[in-house]
Amino acid sequence: MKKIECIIKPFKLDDVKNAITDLGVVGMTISEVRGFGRQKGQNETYRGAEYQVEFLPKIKVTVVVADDQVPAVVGAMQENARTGRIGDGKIFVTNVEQAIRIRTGETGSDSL
Amino acid sequence: MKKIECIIKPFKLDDVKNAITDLGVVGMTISEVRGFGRQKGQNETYRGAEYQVEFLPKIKVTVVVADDQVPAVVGAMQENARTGRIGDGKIFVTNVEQAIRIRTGETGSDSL
Amino acid sequence: MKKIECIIKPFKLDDVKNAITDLGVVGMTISEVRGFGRQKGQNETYRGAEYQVEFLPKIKVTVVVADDQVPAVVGAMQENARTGRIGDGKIFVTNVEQAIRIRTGETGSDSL
Amino acid sequence: MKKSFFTLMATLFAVALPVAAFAEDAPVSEITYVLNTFSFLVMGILVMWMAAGFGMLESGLVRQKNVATICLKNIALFGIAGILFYLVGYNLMYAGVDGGYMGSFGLWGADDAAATAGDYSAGYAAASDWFFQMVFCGAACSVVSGCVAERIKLWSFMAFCIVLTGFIYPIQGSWAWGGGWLAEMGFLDFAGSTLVHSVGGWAALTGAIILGARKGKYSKDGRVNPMPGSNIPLATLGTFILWMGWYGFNGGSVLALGDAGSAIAMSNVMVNTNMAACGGMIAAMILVQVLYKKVDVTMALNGALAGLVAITAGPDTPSLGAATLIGAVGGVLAVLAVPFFDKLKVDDVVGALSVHLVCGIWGTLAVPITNADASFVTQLIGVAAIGAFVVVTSSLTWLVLKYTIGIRCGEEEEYKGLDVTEIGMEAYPDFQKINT
Amino acid sequence: MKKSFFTLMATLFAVALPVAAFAEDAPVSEITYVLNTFSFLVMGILVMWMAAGFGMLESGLVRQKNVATICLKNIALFGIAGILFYLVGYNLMYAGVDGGYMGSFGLWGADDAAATAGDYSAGYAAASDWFFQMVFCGAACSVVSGCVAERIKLWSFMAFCIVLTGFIYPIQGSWAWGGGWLAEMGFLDFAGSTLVHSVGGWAALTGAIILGARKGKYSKDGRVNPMPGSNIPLATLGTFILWMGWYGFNGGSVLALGDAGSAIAMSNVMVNTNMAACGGMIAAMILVQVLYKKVDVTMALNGALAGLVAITAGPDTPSLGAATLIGAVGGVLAVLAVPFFDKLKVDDVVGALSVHLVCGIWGTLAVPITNADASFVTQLIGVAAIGAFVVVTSSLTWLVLKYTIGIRCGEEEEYKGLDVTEIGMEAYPDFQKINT
Amino acid sequence: MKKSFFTLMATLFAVALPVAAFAEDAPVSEITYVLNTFSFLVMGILVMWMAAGFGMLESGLVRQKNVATICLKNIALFGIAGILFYLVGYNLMYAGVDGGYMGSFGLWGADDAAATAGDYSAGYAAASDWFFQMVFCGAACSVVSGCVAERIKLWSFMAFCIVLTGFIYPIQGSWAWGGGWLAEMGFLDFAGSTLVHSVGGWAALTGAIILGARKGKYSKDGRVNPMPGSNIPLATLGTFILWMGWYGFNGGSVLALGDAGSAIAMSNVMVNTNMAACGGMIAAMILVQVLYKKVDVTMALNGALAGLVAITAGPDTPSLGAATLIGAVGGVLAVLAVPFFDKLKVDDVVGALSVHLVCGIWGTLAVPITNADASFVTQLIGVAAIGAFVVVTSSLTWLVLKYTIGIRCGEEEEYKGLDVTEIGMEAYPDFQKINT
Ligand SMILES: Nc1ncnc2c1ncn2[C@@H]1O[C@H](COP(=O)(O)OP(=O)(O)O)[C@@H](O)[C@H]1O
Ligand SMILES: Nc1ncnc2c1ncn2[C@@H]1O[C@H](COP(=O)(O)OP(=O)(O)O)[C@@H](O)[C@H]1O
Ligand SMILES: Nc1ncnc2c1ncn2[C@@H]1O[C@H](COP(=O)(O)OP(=O)(O)O)[C@@H](O)[C@H]1O
Repeated sequence: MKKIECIIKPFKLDDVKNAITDLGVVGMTISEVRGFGRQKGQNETYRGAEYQVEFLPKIKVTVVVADDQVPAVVGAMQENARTGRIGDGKIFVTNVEQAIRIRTGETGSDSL
Repeated sequence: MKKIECIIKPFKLDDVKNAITDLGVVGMTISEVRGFGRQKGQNETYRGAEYQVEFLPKIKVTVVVADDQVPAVVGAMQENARTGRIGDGKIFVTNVEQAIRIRTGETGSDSL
Repeated sequence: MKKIECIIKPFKLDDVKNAITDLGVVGMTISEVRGFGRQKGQNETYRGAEYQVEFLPKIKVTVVVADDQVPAVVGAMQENARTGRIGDGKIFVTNVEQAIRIRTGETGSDSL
Repeated sequence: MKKSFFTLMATLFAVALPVAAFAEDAPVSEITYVLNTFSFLVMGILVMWMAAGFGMLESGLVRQKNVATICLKNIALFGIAGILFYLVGYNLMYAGVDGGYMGSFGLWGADDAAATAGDYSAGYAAASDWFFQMVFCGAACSVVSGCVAERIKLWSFMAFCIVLTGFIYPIQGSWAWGGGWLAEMGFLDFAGSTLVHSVGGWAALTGAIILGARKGKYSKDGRVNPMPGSNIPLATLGTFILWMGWYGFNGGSVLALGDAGSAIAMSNVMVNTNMAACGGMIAAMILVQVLYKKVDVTMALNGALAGLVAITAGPDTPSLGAATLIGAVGGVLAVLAVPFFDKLKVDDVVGALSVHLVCGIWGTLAVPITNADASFVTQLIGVAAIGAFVVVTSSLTWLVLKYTIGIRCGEEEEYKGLDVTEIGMEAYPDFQKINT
Repeated sequence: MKKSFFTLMATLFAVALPVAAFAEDAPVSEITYVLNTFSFLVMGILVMWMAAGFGMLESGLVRQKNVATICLKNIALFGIAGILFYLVGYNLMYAGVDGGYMGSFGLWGADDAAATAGDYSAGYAAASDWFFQMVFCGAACSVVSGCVAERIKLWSFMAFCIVLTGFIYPIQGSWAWGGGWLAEMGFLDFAGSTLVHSVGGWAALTGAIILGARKGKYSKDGRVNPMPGSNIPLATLGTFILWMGWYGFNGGSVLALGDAGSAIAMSNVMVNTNMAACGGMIAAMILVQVLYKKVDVTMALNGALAGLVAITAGPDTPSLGAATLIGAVGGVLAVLAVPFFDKLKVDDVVGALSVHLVCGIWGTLAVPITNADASFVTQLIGVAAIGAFVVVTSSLTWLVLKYTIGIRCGEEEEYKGLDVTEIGMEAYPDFQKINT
Repeated sequence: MKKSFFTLMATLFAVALPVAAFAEDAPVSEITYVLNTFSFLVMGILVMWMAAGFGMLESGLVRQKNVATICLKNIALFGIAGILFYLVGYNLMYAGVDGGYMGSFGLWGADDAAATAGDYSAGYAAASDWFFQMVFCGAACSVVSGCVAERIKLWSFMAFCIVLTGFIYPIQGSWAWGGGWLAEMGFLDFAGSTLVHSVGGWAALTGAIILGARKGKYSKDGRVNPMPGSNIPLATLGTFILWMGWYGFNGGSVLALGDAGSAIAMSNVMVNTNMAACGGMIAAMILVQVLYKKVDVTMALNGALAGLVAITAGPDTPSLGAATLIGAVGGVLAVLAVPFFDKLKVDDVVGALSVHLVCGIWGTLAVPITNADASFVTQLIGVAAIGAFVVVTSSLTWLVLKYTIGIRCGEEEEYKGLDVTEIGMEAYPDFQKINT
């Protein structure tokens, strides 16, 4: 099994979620993160002083899938999170040694 | 060393924390996440319009432990996070190549 | 590529960020987490009842880098997140099998 | 001839018993003059406070990414109302209307020469009257901001407020309260179900239609996607403030305090105002429980406001029971109107149309039920005439703005929220938020 | 014979000097009538505003998962109070009590015929009096909601409010303010330390006991687990609102304004009310600093309210210094009572018992210290009789509700929060929250 | 000789026409006495409410980690003001100043013997006057808390409040309102642009300088690092509250209501107060749009307050247009002063100096523009003398505190926030926050 972590622009969440559930993925976990990268925040003024927000709001979608599903899921993510503008985000794939469903104790791909 | 990530129902946090500290784990890191899966959110009505909350609040407990502790910790997590109802969550185990305690520079299992 | 996850005291974020960008790292992702460990929270009183905050606010800095950058980045993190007092945090390194830049589809180190 | 005269008459007829100590032509004593003035000031302050109520209600009912902007709009519009009512509004509404269609142009200035010379027949200090009328003008404008929230450009909204407070509101206001043609027909609107609330409602309706719905509010398949308000306690506070301010809104509209008859009328008006709010809220609560199985707080709040709007056209004549029922019908109408407007894809962020427009009409038409001096037909004419005038003039204004400076923010601005894109700040920068 | 008569007498004795322009049998002038009426209205609006104060205080002191529900309860109970006080409460409290144990049943309606005919001996417009009395009834009810928060079912709470505002409150109220047996004994409670605050407190106490504590509040080993309030600025705002409203609560309870004696009394009452709040707050701050080494804001807020409750039974007679001390003792009592109730495992979410019950009793018993017309024994009888009555009737009500529709939410509901489970919405949906 | 006398005179001259029913030596009627008293009470309540306004404004403009502390400070200082004004302040300000530099020491107590004996020449109940003056004292103190927020120790701040409300404020207050030397020179400050607002401003300025800026506010390279306020709706609410309260602040400072002249004056004062707020806000909005391309809400709020401060020295004489312009200049000054103080590295968290100090001075100097009885030189002397006195006395106080109990929190305390370190609680414990 592999863990696919995908950092996206928040408003792309719905598209990404729909694309991967269409591939048969039934579960995923998301979290709010802040990203630093090539994309720069807007210059803002507060009470006459300029400043720049460096860390921009992003959403991280984490989904663990069986090895054979990786290419499809990664492809769907890339396609659906894309706007073509700087800051679209990254996808990282790591290996998962074990997965367990707490409710049933099932392990491996069955547990996903 | 292994990283054990455990996604649980928020109200199970205390039980899980106590169970794994009883096993001698002295540190862990938690974060708020939102989960999508078989468990469905309640149907809600806001100003006459129905909707469903798809992403439900979960807590992710991350704990890095020495290899030999993995079975015990995973077992304790599963037991203590379980309610038997859909949505209890998952446990994922991945490999950690290196761990360092920032304060002292210790590495490996000593750093945990 | 390796994923370096570094759990630090929130007020060290700026130092850590500057140190690793000085090493040429152009992107990173941060998130708010809560840490449990040797460091104990203050004893507080609310309406006459004592209690202790067990989970303390921490920031997790996640950065994926090419293998050869790992020692430098880990070193910079350790140095700059250090206060010498309990609770300074940990650095964990794991392997990343694949990385993709969503915008361009570049993969591997090019995508970081 | 001002609002005061007509309403005073209404009050007198309403009380329906000879008021011994009061005769229309009796000289006004200094003490009566002082009390009338003080009543205007104190009640006017309460009405001003409603601007804060609208601000908090709307801040609570928009999403967090638009909260700072709605705060700014709500306080800015009150400033605009003050300036415009001074520059043009007051005189357009009250100076020399004489049964006609509008007053005259000109800066307003206080003239208290007669009173300082010992002749108190004006009844109150000029500025106290100006103050009381100005805050009503502000209230009409507050109705609009919530309805068109989360997508309108700041300065375009400000421009609309200028037209509304400087021209649209005062011109139609002159017809009834300024002693214009509607007043001569016998149209009765005690404190403004039509003149204030439905005027704001019509202006908001045209704005909401011309702007279009927020992106994502209505799915192509006809589904309505709720966009829950970000801060329920603020919305509740806003409703409490409005409820409180409404005692001044309606109570002060007795326009006098200097004699027992006025004091009695003011007491009755305030009590009826309270009962209508109670009736509207409780009716709304029961209805949402029945319809949706849960009590939506925002609907309860809307219900209370609906009751308040409904009673505003005639809080002087009903008994407490009748006032409760008038309010309750208002509450029911508001609850039903919310999905109705959604069906029409008219996106009203805070329920302003359901509350102010629908119940403003209902309240005006309900006056004849308890007031023998009111005629249903005349009431209907008033509602229709004012509605038509406001729809036409405000549509025109919105369209001119649309094709000149533009009224709607871009899609990305809307997604990111107006706070960051329009005014460059966040309402709650230190908190982690869920992007919606 | 109404509150007015007795309190007026108290006021007169208090002033203790001949009031030249005032004699009990002198005809009431129109202007006196107007001023008395206006005082009731303005002060009544301030008391109504306290409902918002309670709402904000409680919204700030519950956890975020129960905030929307507490907002709803607070505004809904004010609506219920209005309706019930009209349907039964007022007459039960004031109509034909004549030294007895309750008034009569029947809808209330204004009768101002005498005044409109030129006889002002009633002293004020009927509706202004009704309004002022009604808002007090609402206040008693507000005390309950905070204490039983975070675990009570919405509609069961509403049902209790109906019984409290329609029956329990007015019946006991008739004993003193309605001219019943306690009034005849000479029991003095100027503005309701006992009649309003301790009544709310007793009703809350029985509710808290019968409901039981929130799950997790008390560990088996006897430890108290704090459940910190979610929004301190709202709690602070609520306290400011209550402080402001209390000027009306106590000041308006002079029940007259039409002569110099009343105006002087009202001024003294307001100043003493302020001093007691200052004393209570500063005393509480110092005490928590000494006891716990830090100043808990919520205790400072409770301290101010404790001072206000304490002075309410007799704000007319103390000097400023005495009023400060009476308030300070209240503040100290409140701070000490919080852990005391926790020791008894009575889970009072917002400190309502410490503030309203404990200090309500203290304030009533403190009246004889500065008021020669009050007797300690009579005060004690009043406190005990009303306490016994409210404890019995409200326990009965809670128990009937418990064994019929149920009063307590299920465990999971409680864990998830009443906002999501009972009313299906979140108070702050756009914010990330820490699950507690 | 109290504020009342001088201001009354100012009012009379201002009205500039013979007021028939009023002659200085005519006996005061009971009804005039009652109305004057009631005006003090109602307007005083509005001014008290401003304490809540400051509290909410400041709660909204500090970062979340210091919110609970600022709440506590704001309510606690109002308690201290009440107690100190009773213990020393009032008599130091008003008792036997006689053209001198201060009154006398001693507890204040009401003396209404003459009025109860039928002689109403005092004009109002003693306690109503005390109340009205006390709330002004509280307002001066509120100005300080926002400026020195986020780094000052709680109890050191409390200690400063004691000195300010008990000594500094009353002594300088005696010079003009107490009938001291400035009053004899003809210095005019209707409601306290100088006596209240700039006094608070000077005290805040010395505090901000002696404390130093918040860590991280100014980079070594001269850059200003914004530290955005955590809750814009609260800041907006606070501004609305202040705006509302200001009607009482200025309106009540007519110090009378018992005759037509006073009622007219009060009406004019309130209307001008409103116009100045409108002018200040709209001018500030336009200026920030031009300067920074976006409308910073906090600047719009500051602009409204700047207008209010500016008009406060002379709201009785301008026309509406002039009042709007005086306010607009205030709004412009406030917007420009914010970066100016930042350039000086004077760290003013909420803009208190720009609003209260700068515009307090501007407003006082602007009085002669519309008031022929005012002399520019005298106004300048008053501003300078009071400024010098407050700068010296408050610097001394801050320094004594600094070298005894210390005034500034440690670096780590400041980083973590005063809420956790100073008072041991969080303002919003259930929300996830972004550490800043
Ligand atoms: N090396 C990295 N490690 C972890 N996260 C990264 C890394 N580089 C970028 N990110 C994440 O990806 C987001 C987008 O990166 P950015 O450089 O702004 O644009 P792009 O991906 O289009 O080149 C960042 O905001 C950050 O969250
Ligand atoms: N493939 C997955 N990858 C990552 N997280 C998952 C995955 N499947 C489920 N989860 C997480 O586990 C939670 C529980 O899953 P769910 O399917 O609802 O119930 P159960 O685990 O009882 O089958 C989800 O809310 C989600 O956070
Ligand atoms: N085994 C672990 N797994 C995951 N996170 C850990 C682990 N041990 C510690 N942490 C994280 O590191 C933080 C610091 O650890 P702590 O034991 O308090 O201090 P120190 O690192 O100085 O020994 C904790 O708050 C927690 O977030």
